[in-house]
Amino acid sequence: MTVTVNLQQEMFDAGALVNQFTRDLPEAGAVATFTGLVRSTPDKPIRALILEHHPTMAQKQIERFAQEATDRFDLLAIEVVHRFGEMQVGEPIVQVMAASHHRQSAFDGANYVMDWLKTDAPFWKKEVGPDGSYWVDARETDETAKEKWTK
Amino acid sequence: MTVTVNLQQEMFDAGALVNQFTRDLPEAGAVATFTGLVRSTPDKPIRALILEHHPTMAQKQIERFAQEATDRFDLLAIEVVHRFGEMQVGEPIVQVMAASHHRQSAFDGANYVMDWLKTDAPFWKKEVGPDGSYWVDARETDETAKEKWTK
Amino acid sequence: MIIRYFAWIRERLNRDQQELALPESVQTVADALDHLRATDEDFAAILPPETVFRVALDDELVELDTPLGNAKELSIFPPMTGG
Amino acid sequence: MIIRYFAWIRERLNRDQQELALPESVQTVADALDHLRATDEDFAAILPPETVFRVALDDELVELDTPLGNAKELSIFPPMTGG
Repeated sequence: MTVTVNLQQEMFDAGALVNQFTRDLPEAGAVATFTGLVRSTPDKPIRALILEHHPTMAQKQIERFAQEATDRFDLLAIEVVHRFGEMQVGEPIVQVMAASHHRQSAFDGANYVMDWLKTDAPFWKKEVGPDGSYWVDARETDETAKEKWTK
Repeated sequence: MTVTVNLQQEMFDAGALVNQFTRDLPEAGAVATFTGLVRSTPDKPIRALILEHHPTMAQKQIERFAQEATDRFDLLAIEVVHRFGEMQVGEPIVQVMAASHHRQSAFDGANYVMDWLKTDAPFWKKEVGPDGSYWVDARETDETAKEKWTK
Repeated sequence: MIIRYFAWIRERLNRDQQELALPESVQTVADALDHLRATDEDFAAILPPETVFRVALDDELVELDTPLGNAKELSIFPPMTGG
Repeated sequence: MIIRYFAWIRERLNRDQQELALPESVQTVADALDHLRATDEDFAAILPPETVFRVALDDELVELDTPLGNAKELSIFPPMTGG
């Protein structure tokens, strides 16, 4: 049972991470992966994303969510990679990978960490758009997403 | 909105598929991936897995589940790769990738397809163990997993 | 009509498909299975009515009381265990 | 005590941290914020009591009534928008 959390400024290769994560888990029948990407949509175009973070607090918080997910869903391994700094459209921001014997716990483990990450990990998004850059507001739906785990 | 379903005997590279899938989706903020692997556990060791399938029916069924997931969860794209034939421990069997604007629909899309796949796609597992090979029985929990989507 | 067999049913019957001319009286999937049981000892022994198996007509899962209609293929197989 | 600021709060205050000697009477997070408002005009203008922000003591999210205890760092930041 391994919990790995990496905060890094550098770009990462989503697929390479999946393969690396999976390689040493002969007992894992199921791997669920979530990749969050910088997106630009026609109604809200952006050029880049700047992600500010609280380094020591982020590391501790994410390790805690990952450990909680491991215990709760009986995961074989979990890995979280989260970037900070400036990123371009299409680049990955975050990746969560959860391995388990069974598919539902792998899905739930990755989903659980993402829900908490969105609301409780100390990261702040600044979008760089055509009319300048602005801080993103916290979304109500992220708070409600978290509640499903306390039911 | 693209639905891609590939049934193949050859091994696939889980990470390369993730990267390929993600590359042409600048609007996708979220990609959820499920990878099912051949597993061997100490209490139930196997040497290999043989997966028999009904080719035309499998293709049609999986395309239908994938299309349903796309409509239901408003996915930007979904791709399913499912192998048949003989596979070794640690090799991937199936991969489902769902892309969306938002993380929950990406998770739900991949999860939905996997639940239906397990029970309704015409594949049959034969495990090759130390004492010969045997067909795997259908599991009750797979039937109940499906029910969560009809609530 | 083509009858196709899969997994342990295919193995135990020792064939993966067969062509079968069905009499007029055979209207539904259940009729076809009864006809096979009546005319084929192996089939009757391996797939008695209480066996748990599924059937598809031309790639669509169907029930026992589904009419054969113009279907070209009847597939007989155990519950699926894919994914 | 070190006070650290993040995101738009850091930008508007135009500093990312400051060292602060707190008087004995300052016992809780709320006391520290009140002290900052009383002694720092910029802080008072940018972080009035009705602002929505969060606080952490030594990397742990805390409430306004949490005692400062032996904490070395107080972090002040907007609601998180990560992931």
